[in-house]
Amino acid sequence: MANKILEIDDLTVSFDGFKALNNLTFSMNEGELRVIIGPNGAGKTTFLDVITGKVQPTQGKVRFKGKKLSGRSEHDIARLGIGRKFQTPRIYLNLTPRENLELCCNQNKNVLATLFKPTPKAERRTVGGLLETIGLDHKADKPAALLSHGEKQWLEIGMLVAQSPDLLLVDEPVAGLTDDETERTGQLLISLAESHSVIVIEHDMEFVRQIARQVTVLHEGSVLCEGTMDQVQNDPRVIEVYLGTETSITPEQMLLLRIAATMAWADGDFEAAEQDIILERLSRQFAQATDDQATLKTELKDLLAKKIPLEELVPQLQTPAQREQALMLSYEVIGANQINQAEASAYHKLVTLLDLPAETVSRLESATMAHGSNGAS
Amino acid sequence: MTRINRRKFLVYGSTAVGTSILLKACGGTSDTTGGTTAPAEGEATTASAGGGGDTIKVGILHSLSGTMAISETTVVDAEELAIKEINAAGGVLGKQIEIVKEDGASDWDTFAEKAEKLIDQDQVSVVFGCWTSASRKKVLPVFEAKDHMLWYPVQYEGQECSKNIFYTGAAPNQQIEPAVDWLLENKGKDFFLVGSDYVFPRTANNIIKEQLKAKGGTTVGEDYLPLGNTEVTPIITKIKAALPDGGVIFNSLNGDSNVAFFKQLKGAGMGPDKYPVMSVSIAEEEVRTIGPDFLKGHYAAWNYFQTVESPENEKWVSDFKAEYGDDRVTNDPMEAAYIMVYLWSQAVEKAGSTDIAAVREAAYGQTFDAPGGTVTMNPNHHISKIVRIGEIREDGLFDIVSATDGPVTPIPWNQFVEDTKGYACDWSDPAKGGKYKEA
Amino acid sequence: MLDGLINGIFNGISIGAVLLIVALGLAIVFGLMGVINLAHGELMMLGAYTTYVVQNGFKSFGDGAQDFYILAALPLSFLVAALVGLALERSVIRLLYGRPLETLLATWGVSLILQQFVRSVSWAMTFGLLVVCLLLFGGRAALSKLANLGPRQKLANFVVLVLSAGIGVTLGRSLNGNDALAKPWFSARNVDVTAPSWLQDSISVTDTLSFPAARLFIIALTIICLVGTFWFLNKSAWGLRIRAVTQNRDMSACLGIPTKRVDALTFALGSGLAGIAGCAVTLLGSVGPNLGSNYIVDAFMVVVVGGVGKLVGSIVAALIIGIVSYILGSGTLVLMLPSSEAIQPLIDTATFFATTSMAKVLVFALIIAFLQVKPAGLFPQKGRSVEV
Amino acid sequence: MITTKSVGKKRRRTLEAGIVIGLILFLLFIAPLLLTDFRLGLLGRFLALAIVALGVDLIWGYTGLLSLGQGIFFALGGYAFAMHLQLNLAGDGIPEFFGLYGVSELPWFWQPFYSLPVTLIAIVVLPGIVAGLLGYLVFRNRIRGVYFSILTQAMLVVFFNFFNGQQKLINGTNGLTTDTTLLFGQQVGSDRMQFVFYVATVIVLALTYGLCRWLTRGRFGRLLIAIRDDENRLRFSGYNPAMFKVLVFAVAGGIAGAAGALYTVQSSGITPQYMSVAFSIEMVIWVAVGGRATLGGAVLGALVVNWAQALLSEQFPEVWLFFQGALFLLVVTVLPKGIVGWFRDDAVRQIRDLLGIQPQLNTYPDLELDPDVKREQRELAGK
Repeated sequence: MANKILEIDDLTVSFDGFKALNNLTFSMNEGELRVIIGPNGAGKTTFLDVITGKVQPTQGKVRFKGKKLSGRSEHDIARLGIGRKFQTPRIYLNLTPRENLELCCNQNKNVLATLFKPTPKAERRTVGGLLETIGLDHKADKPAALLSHGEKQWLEIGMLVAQSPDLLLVDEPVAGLTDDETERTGQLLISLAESHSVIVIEHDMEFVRQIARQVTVLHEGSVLCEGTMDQVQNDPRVIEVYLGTETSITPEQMLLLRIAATMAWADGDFEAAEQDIILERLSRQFAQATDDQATLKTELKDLLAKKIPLEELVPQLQTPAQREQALMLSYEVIGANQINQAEASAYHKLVTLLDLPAETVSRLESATMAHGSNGAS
Repeated sequence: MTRINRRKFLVYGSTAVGTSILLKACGGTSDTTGGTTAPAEGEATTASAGGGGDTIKVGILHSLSGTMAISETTVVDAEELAIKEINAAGGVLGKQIEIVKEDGASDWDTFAEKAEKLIDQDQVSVVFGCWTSASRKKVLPVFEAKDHMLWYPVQYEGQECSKNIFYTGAAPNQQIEPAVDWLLENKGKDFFLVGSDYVFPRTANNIIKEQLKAKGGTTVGEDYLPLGNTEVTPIITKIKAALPDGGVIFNSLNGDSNVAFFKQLKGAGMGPDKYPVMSVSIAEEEVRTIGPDFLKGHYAAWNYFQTVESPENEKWVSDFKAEYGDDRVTNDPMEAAYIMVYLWSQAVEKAGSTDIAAVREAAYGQTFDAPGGTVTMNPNHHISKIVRIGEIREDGLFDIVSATDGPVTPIPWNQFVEDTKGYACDWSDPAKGGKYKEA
Repeated sequence: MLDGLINGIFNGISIGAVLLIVALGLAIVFGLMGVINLAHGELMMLGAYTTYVVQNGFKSFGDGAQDFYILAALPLSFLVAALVGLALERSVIRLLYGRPLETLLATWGVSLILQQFVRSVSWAMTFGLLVVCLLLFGGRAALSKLANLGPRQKLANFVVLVLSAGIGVTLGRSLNGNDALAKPWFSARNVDVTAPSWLQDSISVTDTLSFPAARLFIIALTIICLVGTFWFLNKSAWGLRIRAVTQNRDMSACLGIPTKRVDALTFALGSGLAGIAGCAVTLLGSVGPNLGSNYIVDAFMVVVVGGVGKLVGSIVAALIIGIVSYILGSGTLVLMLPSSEAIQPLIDTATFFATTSMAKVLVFALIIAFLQVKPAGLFPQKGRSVEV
Repeated sequence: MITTKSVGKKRRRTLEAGIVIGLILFLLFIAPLLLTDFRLGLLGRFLALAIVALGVDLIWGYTGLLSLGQGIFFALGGYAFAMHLQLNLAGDGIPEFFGLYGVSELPWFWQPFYSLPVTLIAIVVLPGIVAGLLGYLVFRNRIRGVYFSILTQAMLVVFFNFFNGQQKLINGTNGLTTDTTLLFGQQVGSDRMQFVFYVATVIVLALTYGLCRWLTRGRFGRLLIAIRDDENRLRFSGYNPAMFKVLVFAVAGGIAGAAGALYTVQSSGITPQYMSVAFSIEMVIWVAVGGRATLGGAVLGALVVNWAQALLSEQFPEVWLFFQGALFLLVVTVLPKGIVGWFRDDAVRQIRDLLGIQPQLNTYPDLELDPDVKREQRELAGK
């Protein structure tokens, strides 16, 4: 109980009848980094609004460290130790980054203290340190209006940290950032997660993969599913809400594809062309009509873009038939181009893991060769 | 307490003196002796101003913009006409009169500010001006502190008699009281009092209430509209409730509100037959803007109407129309304004200078054959004049239904109000002054 | 008693109707466009003066026509006010969208100018203005056509501005010498608008119960304007565009809605309604340069209490405010209270506020108190869009 | 780097202090020699108005609260002082205007104003408290922006009608005149007392300037700006903007009160006119003209506009409103930063544009010359 930092049960928020959140139940542990994904209109931002007290729940409870939040005002909640970063960076453009940070760093936020107490040395130092961390030390005393979009994003994250909250709510931190900015933002968040509990709302899957441990998927105002990135990604409901259309493959097929993919990825990165061929073939395995193949191919691009060790995957195969199929696929995959050292070893590993009878293996291999060749023609 | 005061006083005093020495050094006109002896200096400067130069400067201080501009601009016309005539006839003391015109902008502070400017900056020898009592009350201290001279042309509530102001409009006993008497005789004993929410109506109605008490009438109700307010439905309801089967309405509304009041009174089907309205702020000018349709058959009390039959009046009206156009009308405040310029010039001629004190002395007893009949300036700074009651006609002019035989002597301190009962005013006699108990 | 009640309700409604017709235009401009138009009252005033001019025009046709000038005056005052509003939007408001506080100040300035304009407008002045405009725009056009001054363009324009202004002013002043031309059209004096005879009297239902014709007319007019506005906003194509733009300017722009034109139209509509209101109030009150300033604050109160952006809110608010201020101002409250010792203080307070001016105080105080309970007015807008 | 910056700050501070003191000395000792009594009187009054302007700048320029009701507090201060003076004059009787309305004994709320110290405190504290209360009611409900403005205007109307209507309590429309009253046995209207008030005004103005400077610098000042720019964001940083706004609004109210008192005694009395809608809006335009969020601008604006009004309305009374209206328009459209802001930011550039002189762009022919790039290189080298 004690180590739950945030508990939400049966939360409903409705604007004029439209339910932005619908009997949502959610909880997370102290020190956890939780990513919340979900298509537009899933209620992600409203979810944050409720936690931060901007929107009052129509029904249901929100508990932060066991304290009820409903009825408290924003600043009150913020003082309890919940910090929030907004979707579009909201910083004070007429103030310098240093001043922005000092504002948030101020520990005693009542009127008179702010008026009479000079900024203590300690806070100055913290601010200085923060400016270093977010890489704005050389622009510390220019008006924040002059910062680039990325710098603004960081500044706001910095403000969040300066506030030294226990729970950080971060709304789309990498929206509109360049790749390496995104990269660095990711590292920043991960390092923050060591000392804080963090909730990140994000669209960018690449980024989510980079940072995600636990993922919660929101859909139409309630939790669709929760779990590790892989579990979530394999969940067809998620695939459905995300990609809209019903995908053409079952979880079992997905598993097979994964194994194949792992083989394919075995020797590290491909050229785009090679990747394309592989996906081409894989998709042909599971779809007949050409346009289906096309769509499946794009789906796969997303879904297979992550490496998972074979040791995890293989045991999930139930029937021998599946194992055989897995083998065939993999063989075909590595057959796509000259087999190199890495692939060979990976393949052997697979075979051993599958531990099919030797003759079956050879039979399948030959068959695949034939099939593959005329498939290519 | 007193010690603190004294110390503070010393501190302030020293700064004042300190700098005022500087002032002296470079010929500044600041007053070092301080306090109440300002008058001496005021006289000196203005006297020199009047004497010096080949013209005599006079100030005209009315609202040329804002709510009151509606009425006050007409008065300015009358004053300028009089000055033009005097100049044409050779001016005063052989000098032409030069006008310095300032805009009070219907804002009482501006009045005070401009009054100071006219006196200190332009060093005029007299100021003609003000319409609303509020503006007069605001400039009064200025004229008293600087012991200068204001001539005030509008009928007012009385209860005032300043050494530095000459009032050529009607005192209450020259307008309100005769009107009330006439109504009691001819129209009924139940009065409803309507007024704008400012000093003249409020004080006037206090007087009327006292008078009714004394003369056996009854005040069935009273109400006040904020200046410029045009939503009079509630008042009309009140009148209906208070006077279900008719009675007298005594109206001291000012400016815009009159229009709303009469339009909606007629709208409510309350005609002069059952609800005769006696107005004290509605003259020819206002009748035109309200529209005779709505006013026909109602009454007004003034000292002068355009329809007065006298050679002086015919001449004046024709001169005025010649100057400002045939569509213009003359009215009481305009006549009073016209009168006061002449009375002042006569006083100056008699005094032989524009020295404030001398002119003041000379003013007492001055008479003038005004359009409305001969008027005389009394030692109490008000003028004796005939009082008339008029009924409004189709054409927006008045049928004079009653007039006093001779001029009525003004009584500034009202004899119906407890506080001022038995008081009088006489500046010709230093012993008596502004408010003394009559034997 | 019953008559008293009916009378009370009627009077309340009729006060409300005036408030509403005055506030209607404001509700559109403020509610839909978020523009604080303090010159709204002056647009009313223009409407009123138009009525005055029209009336004088009809006078020449003789008495028969005199009774119907109002019918011509209504559309004309709408037109005049709308045109001025259009010009205002094009020249000033346009620059200030999304800066409501600035619009507030700018429109106040405009209101001052308009007031002084009707006071001192004369032929001399009109000529002066015309000359300025001709020289200014003509000069600019000429400049941009004839010479390509490149960077010096601004300077040139500036010079043209100064020159034309100078010429215009001097011309105006010289013309002022001629009395006929210098004579102001209206002057600071109030002008006289006499309602048609059929609107002057009252229509009596029973012998104790009678309604002023003018009031009935205004109520009817208000209803017509309401219906018209509703129809325009909800049924017509432009109405649809207006609503679209007010909900999401950028999106509408992307969809090819000419937002600029829509803004102009909306503002013109609001101003036009002000003009009609101005025409209507001539039946009740005086017509003078500061006619508008007597209404503007009340009008804003109506809109705020009703909830911005909701016409229905303004309607309800206007009626409530009207009835309340009537009940207070006419002392009806005092009469309704049973005279018992127990509530004597209550009665005293009631009587204390039972004068028109004190009633106004109380009504406004109540409004402020009400906004404590419902800061967003009677019909607030909900949803996340409201914040931020 | 920090040190150099702080040094720069210090220099700016001392410079500012120098200027302020210089101006004070000028107003106290030179101005009286240059101006006639009348002009000096005007100056005194305008300086009093400059004090209000400072308050308005504090709440509008820095905190973004456009109050159209400062007249309330201005008038309250004025009334407080005027009541004391009236009582002084009346001695142990009651002010004579009461007689006209048949009021025989003093209304209770007049009692405290017998004592000067109480009055002097009330002049500032009373409006401050009223402002605080009104502010609390409004801000607690997060009524912001134009709603706040309209609401303050409504409050103004309430107060105006109330004071205007209550003859029996505070002499209604007439208001209270002060010129003929006595203070320290001196006639308030006398040249000498007027000069004393002039001196007092200058001093109070200086003090107020100091106060506002103190409030607007440092963390509190930054917070005000933050409130102006994005109040909601501030909530999520754990501040409660409402309380800050209440405080600032109350302070501005108090300032207005002091100004009102000084203005009243220098313009021969107070009337409800001080609470007219127009007057309160004018206060805002002074600040706008001078330049909001610059204290100097507020003072400058008040003086310039009022001086212009005085002169113009003397030269051509009829057209003053035209000028005033045009002023509103110009400031908002052409000169949004006000005079001071314009000189600080755009003056040079705009005049250059006007004259069509192209500014020489400082581009770097070689990226290596860009100071930022250089610095980064240095850092990389350091690593």
